[in-house]
Amino acid sequence: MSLQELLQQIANGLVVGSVYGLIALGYTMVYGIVRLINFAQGGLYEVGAYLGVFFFTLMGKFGLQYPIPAVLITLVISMTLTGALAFVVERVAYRPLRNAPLLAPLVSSLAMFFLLISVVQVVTGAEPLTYPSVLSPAPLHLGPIVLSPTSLIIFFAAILLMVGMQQFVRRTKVGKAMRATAANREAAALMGINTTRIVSLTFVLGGAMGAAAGILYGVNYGTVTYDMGEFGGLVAFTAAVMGGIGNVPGALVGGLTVGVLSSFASTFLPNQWNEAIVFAILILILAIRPQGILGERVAERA
Amino acid sequence: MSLLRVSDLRVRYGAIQAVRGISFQVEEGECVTILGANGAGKSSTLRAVAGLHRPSGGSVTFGSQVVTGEPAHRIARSGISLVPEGRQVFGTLTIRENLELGGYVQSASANGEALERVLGIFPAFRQRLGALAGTLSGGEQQMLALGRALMTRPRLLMMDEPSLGLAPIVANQIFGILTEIVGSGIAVLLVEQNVHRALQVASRGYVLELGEVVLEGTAASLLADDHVRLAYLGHGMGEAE
Amino acid sequence: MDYLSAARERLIRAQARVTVPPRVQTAGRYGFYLGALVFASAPYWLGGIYYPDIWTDMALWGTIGLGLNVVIGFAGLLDLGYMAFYAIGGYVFANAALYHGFSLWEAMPIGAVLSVVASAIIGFPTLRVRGDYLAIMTLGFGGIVYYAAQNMTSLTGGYNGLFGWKTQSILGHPFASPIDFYPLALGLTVVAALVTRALRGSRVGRAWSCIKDDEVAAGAAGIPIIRYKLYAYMVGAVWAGLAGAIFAVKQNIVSPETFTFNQSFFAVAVVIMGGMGSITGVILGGVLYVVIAEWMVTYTGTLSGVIFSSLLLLVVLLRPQGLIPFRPRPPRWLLRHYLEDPARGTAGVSQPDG
Amino acid sequence: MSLRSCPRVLAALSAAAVVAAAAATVSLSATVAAASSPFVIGFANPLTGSEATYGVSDEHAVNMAASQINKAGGIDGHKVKIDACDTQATPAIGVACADSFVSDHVNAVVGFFNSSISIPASGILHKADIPMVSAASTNPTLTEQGFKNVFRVCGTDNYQGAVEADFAYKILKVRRVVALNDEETYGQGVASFFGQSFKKLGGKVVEDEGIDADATDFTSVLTQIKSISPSVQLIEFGGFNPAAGLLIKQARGLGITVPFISDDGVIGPLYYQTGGQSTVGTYLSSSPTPQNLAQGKDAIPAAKTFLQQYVKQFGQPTEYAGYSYEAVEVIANAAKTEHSIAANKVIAGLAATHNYRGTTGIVDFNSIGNNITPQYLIYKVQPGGGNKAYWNPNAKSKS
Repeated sequence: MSLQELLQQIANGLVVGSVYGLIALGYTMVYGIVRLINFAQGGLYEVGAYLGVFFFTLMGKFGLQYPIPAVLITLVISMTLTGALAFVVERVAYRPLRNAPLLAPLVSSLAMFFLLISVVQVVTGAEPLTYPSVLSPAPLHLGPIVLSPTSLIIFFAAILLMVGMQQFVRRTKVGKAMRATAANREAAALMGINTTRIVSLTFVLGGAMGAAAGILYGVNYGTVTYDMGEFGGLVAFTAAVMGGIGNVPGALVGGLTVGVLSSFASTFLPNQWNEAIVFAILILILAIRPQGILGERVAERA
Repeated sequence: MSLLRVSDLRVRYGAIQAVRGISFQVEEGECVTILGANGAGKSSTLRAVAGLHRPSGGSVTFGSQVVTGEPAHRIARSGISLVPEGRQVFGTLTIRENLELGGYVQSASANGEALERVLGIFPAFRQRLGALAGTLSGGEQQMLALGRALMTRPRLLMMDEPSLGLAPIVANQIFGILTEIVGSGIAVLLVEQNVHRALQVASRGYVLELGEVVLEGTAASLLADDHVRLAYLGHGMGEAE
Repeated sequence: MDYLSAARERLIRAQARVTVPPRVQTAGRYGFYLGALVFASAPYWLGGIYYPDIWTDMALWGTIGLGLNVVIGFAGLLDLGYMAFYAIGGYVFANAALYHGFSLWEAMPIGAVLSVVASAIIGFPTLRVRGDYLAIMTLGFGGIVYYAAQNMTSLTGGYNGLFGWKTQSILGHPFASPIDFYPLALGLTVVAALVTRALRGSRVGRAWSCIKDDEVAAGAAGIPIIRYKLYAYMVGAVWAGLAGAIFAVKQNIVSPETFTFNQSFFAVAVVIMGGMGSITGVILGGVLYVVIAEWMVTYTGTLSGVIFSSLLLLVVLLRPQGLIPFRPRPPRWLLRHYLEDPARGTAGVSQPDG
Repeated sequence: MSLRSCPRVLAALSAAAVVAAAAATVSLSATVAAASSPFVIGFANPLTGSEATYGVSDEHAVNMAASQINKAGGIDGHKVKIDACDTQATPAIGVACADSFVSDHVNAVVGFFNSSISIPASGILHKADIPMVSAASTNPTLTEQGFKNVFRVCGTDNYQGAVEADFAYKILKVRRVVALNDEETYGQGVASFFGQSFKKLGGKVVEDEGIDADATDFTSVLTQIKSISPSVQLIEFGGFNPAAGLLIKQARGLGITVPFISDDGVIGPLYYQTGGQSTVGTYLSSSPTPQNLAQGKDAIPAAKTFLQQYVKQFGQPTEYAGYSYEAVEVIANAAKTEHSIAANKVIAGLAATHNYRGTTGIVDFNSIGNNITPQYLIYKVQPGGGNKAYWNPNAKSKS
C-alpha cells in the first residue's frame, strides 16, 4: 500500500468514525449512568436520520435552500424531537423496570429498538430515502488526501458536537450532577440532585447525539435506509466499548479507531467482509479487554 | 416544636421488617444518638428519614413540614444532610467537585462562600482541591463526606457510623470536628457503634433493638444504665479510655 | 407511581386471588392434553398444503423457542444471535446433501454437532462477561455468521443461497409436500420438550437456576459457573441446528436472510412472551409467533415488526412471567415491590395521614 | 409447571386456534374462489423493501393487463385474476411465494423480478408443472436449467454485459477497466459477462471485486481503485441502487473522474436521487424503457397505448413495467391459442409463441424459452436526472 493510499484510508476511516463516535456517545452516557446498554440508541439514530430527511425536504419546499442554515435548522429540530423520543423511551422502557433484574430492561430496550426501526419501516415503506445534495461533489485536495467537502464538514461537526458534550459534562453544574449520579446515585440524591431527572436528561442528550449522527450520516452519504440503525447501532456500540463504556472522550476515540480499523480491513480483505470484521473486533475487545482502551474495569454485574 | 419528629416509623426490605414503629425527636441545635447492635434498624431509620428508602408506615416531620416518603433530593433540599455509611464520596470526581456538589442546591456565589467555610474546617483539602476523591484515604474520605454535607449549612446533619473502619486517631479527629459542629448550632443525629464516644458528643440517646426503641434518655442516664453498660460498653467502661 | 405500575399491580393482585379447586385442576389438565392433541393433529383433518406448512412452521418455532429457552429461561443468558445455529444446521445439510450425497437423516446430526462446536467456540470467550455484554457479543456472533453466509460463496452460495438438492426421503417415504415434514418437525419439538424438561429437573438444571437467580451466590456455593453456562449454550444450540436442517429441506433453499438479527429477535420474543423457563409456554409462544406472523403477512405486511416489538414491550412491562399464564405467581422482585410493601403500592394513600 | 393454570392455557390455546382459523379462512376463500374457474396468474415481485419501486410499478402493469383482458371477455370466458406475492427481494421469502403459488394451484406465474429468486423458484414451479414467464430476471442460468415451463420476455445478462463491453471498447475506446459487482446473481452476472466480453475484445480487467449491496460507505474500495487509478479508464458496476448511486458519488468525491457504466438494475429515479450531480454523464445499459419504445421513428404502437394508459393511471412506469404487461399478455395469448387453461397446454402455447407483437416489440421464444428479440441500448444520464438513449448497438451509430 502506498503512503498516499494509507493516508487516504485513514482519512476515510476518520470521517466514518466520527459519526460512529457520535452515536457511541449516547450508549456511553446512558451506560455510565444506569449501567444499561440502551439498545434503543440505534433506533434513535435512525429516527433522527429520517426526521432529518423530512425537515430538510420540507425546508426546501419553503424555499430555504441555502445548505448551511438548512442543515443547522434541521439538526436543531430533529435533535430536539429525537431527544423527546428518547425521553419517552426512558419513561416507558427503562424507568418502570428500574428495580427489575438486568434481563428485563435489556429486553425492553431491545424491544424499543425494534419498535422504532419497524415504525420507520412501516412509515416509509422500507424504501431508501435520499437527502438533497448539500454541497458540490467537487473533491477537495488536502495534500495527498482527497475528500469531498461534505465529508470534511461532517467530520468537524461531529468532533465539535462531541467536544461540546464533553465540555458540558465536565464544566456545567448539570454535567457535574450527571457525573455524580453516574459515580454514586444514592449519594447524588443526598446532595439534592434529582437523579430521576438526570437519568431522563442523559437519555435525552444521548438521543439528540444519535439524531445528529443520523443527519450527518444522511448528509454525507445522501441515503438513509430503514435498517441503518441495526448496523450503525452495533458499530457504534463497538466504538463505545472500545473507548471504554461510560467514558465520554472514549466514545470519540473508540469511534475513530473503529472507523480507521474497518477502513483498513477492507483494503486487506474483500470489501464485503467489512461488517463481519467490525463484529469480530467487537467480540475480541469484549473477550480480551472489556474495559476498552481508555476505560477502567467495569464493575461486575450490579 | 421539635426540629425532627419521627413517629411510629416502619421500614421493611421485602419480607424483612427492619424498623417496627419507632418514635423519636431531635430538637433544634441538639445532638442525639441512636444506639444499637448490628441489624437493630439504625441505618434503616436514617435511610428512611433521608428518603433513600420509602418507609412502610409512620411519619417524619421536619420543622413544620411532613416529609414522609418524599424523594431523597427533596428532603436534602429541605435542610437534612446525611453522611451515609461508608462515606460514598464521588470517587471519579475531584475534591473540589465533590464539595461543590454538596452545595448543588444553592447559588454559585453561596457555594463559593460555603467552600471557604468548609475549607476552614478542613484546611488539609485546600492544597489538594484537584485530586480525585477516589485517591483519598478512608479518613480523608470521611472528612470529605462530612465537608460535602456541610456545604449547605444543613439544619440537621445525620451521620451513619462515621468512625467505621477508621484508625482511633482519625476517629478522634472526626469526633472533634463533630463536637465543633454541634457547638455551631447544627442539630446532629448520630448513629455510631462506638457507644462511649457517641454518648460523649450527644446529649440524648435512643437504644434500638430488633427495630424497636427499648430505652431512651439523656446521655448521662444511658451511660449509667446497666443494660447499656452490659450490652454496648462491654464489662464496665474500659474500651475507649 | 404511575399508570403503568397501577395497571401492573391490578394484574398481579387479580392473579394472586385466583385459586382453582383440585378437581378442576385435574379436569383442566386432561382438557389441556386433549386440546393439545386436537390442535397438533389439525393439519391432518384440515388437509391441503397451507395448513401443514403453517403447522410445520409452528413446530419449528416451538423447537427454536425450546432451545433458546435453555439459554435464556433456564440459565438467564440473553442470546441475541441464536439463529446463527439455525443457519449452521441449514447450511450443513445443504452442503452435505448437494456435494456429498448425504441424506437429511445423516446430515441432521452433523449439523447439530457443528452447531454445538460453534456454540462452544463462541461461548468460551463470551460467557465470562456481564449479562448485557454477553447479549452484545452474541449479537456480534450472529452478525458474523450472517455475513459469512453472504460472503463465503463457495460454502453457502452467497446471497443466493443453496438449493436444488434431491427430494429427501426417510425409509422410502419422500419429503415432498408440507404434510411430510410436519411429523418430523413435530417429533423434534416433542423430543426437545421432553429432553429440556428432564434437564430442567436435573442437577444441571438446578445449577442453571441458581446461576440465573444469583450468579455470585452460585459461584460461592461452588458451582462452576462458566462451565454450566457453556452447557446451557451448547444444549440450546443443538435444537436450532436440528430445526435448521428441517427448515432448509422444507423451504427448498437456505439463504442468509433467514438468519438475520430480526429472526434472532423474534426467537427471543417467543421465549419471553411464552414465559421464560416454561416449556409449554415457550411452545405456545412459537405457535403464537407463527399465527401472528402469518396473519400479519396476509393483512399488513411490515406491520408485524411493530406488533411484535410492542407486544414484547408490554409483556416485559406488565407480565414479566410471560404472556401465557403458567406460573400464576409473578416473580419475586415484583411481589416485593407491590404486595409486601404496601407503602410503595399505595403511596398516594398513605401519605396524607402523616 | 403448575396445574392450576391449565384451564387458562386451554383458553389461550383456543384463542390461538381462533386466530389461526381466521387467518385460514381468508386463504381458504382465496382457494375456493380459484376453484370456481378464473385464470389465476401468480405474480411475485418485491412489493416492499428497497426494490419496491420496480415491483410496485410492475404490479400496476400486470393488473392493468388483467383488467384489459377481462374487459375484452377474458380467456375464453375465464376471468384473469392476479395473485400477488411480495418477495421482498429476498430468496427465502420469494421461494415461499413459489410454494404458495403451488398450493393455490395458480394457472401461471409472472415473476420473480430478482434472478436470485427466479432461479430457485423456477425449480419449485417446474416440479409442479406451472408455466412461468419472467419479465425482469436477466440471469442466463434461469432458462439454461432445462425446465420446459420457464420463459422470459426480457433480455439476458450476457447480452447486456456484451453490449456494455462493446460500448466501452469501441465507442469510449478504453482498454483498462475495473469491474465491480454487488455479489448478487444479477449484478455478478452482468459484471462477469461484461468482463468476459471485454477481454475477448482485447481489453484488460485490472480489478474485479464484490461489494456489499447493503453498505453505504465504499470509500475504502474506491481508494484502492484510485491507487491504481492512472491506468484505470472506466469503472463498471453490476448491481442495483442505492449502491450504484453511492458508489459514483463517493468516487467523484475522491476525485475519481473516469467514466462509469452500470446496468438496467440501476436505471431509474433513485440513481440520480442517491448519486446526485455525480451521476450526470455516466452510462447505463438497459433494454428500451416503455417511454423509449413509445417515442421516435420506430415507435411501437402497442407501446404508445400502454404508456398512455399507464401514465394516466399511475404516472411514469419503471424499466420492466412494459415487460410485466407483456408477460401477462403472452400467457393469455398462449392459453387462447391452445383453447385451454390447463398448465401443460399453456406451456405448450408459450413454447409455440413466435413473432408475437406486443408492447415491447416482438416476442419470439427459442428452444430454451429465451426471447430472442429484445435489444439493449446505452443511455447517458442528463443534468436533472433524465436518461438519454446514447448508443444503439444495432444501429451502430449514435441515436
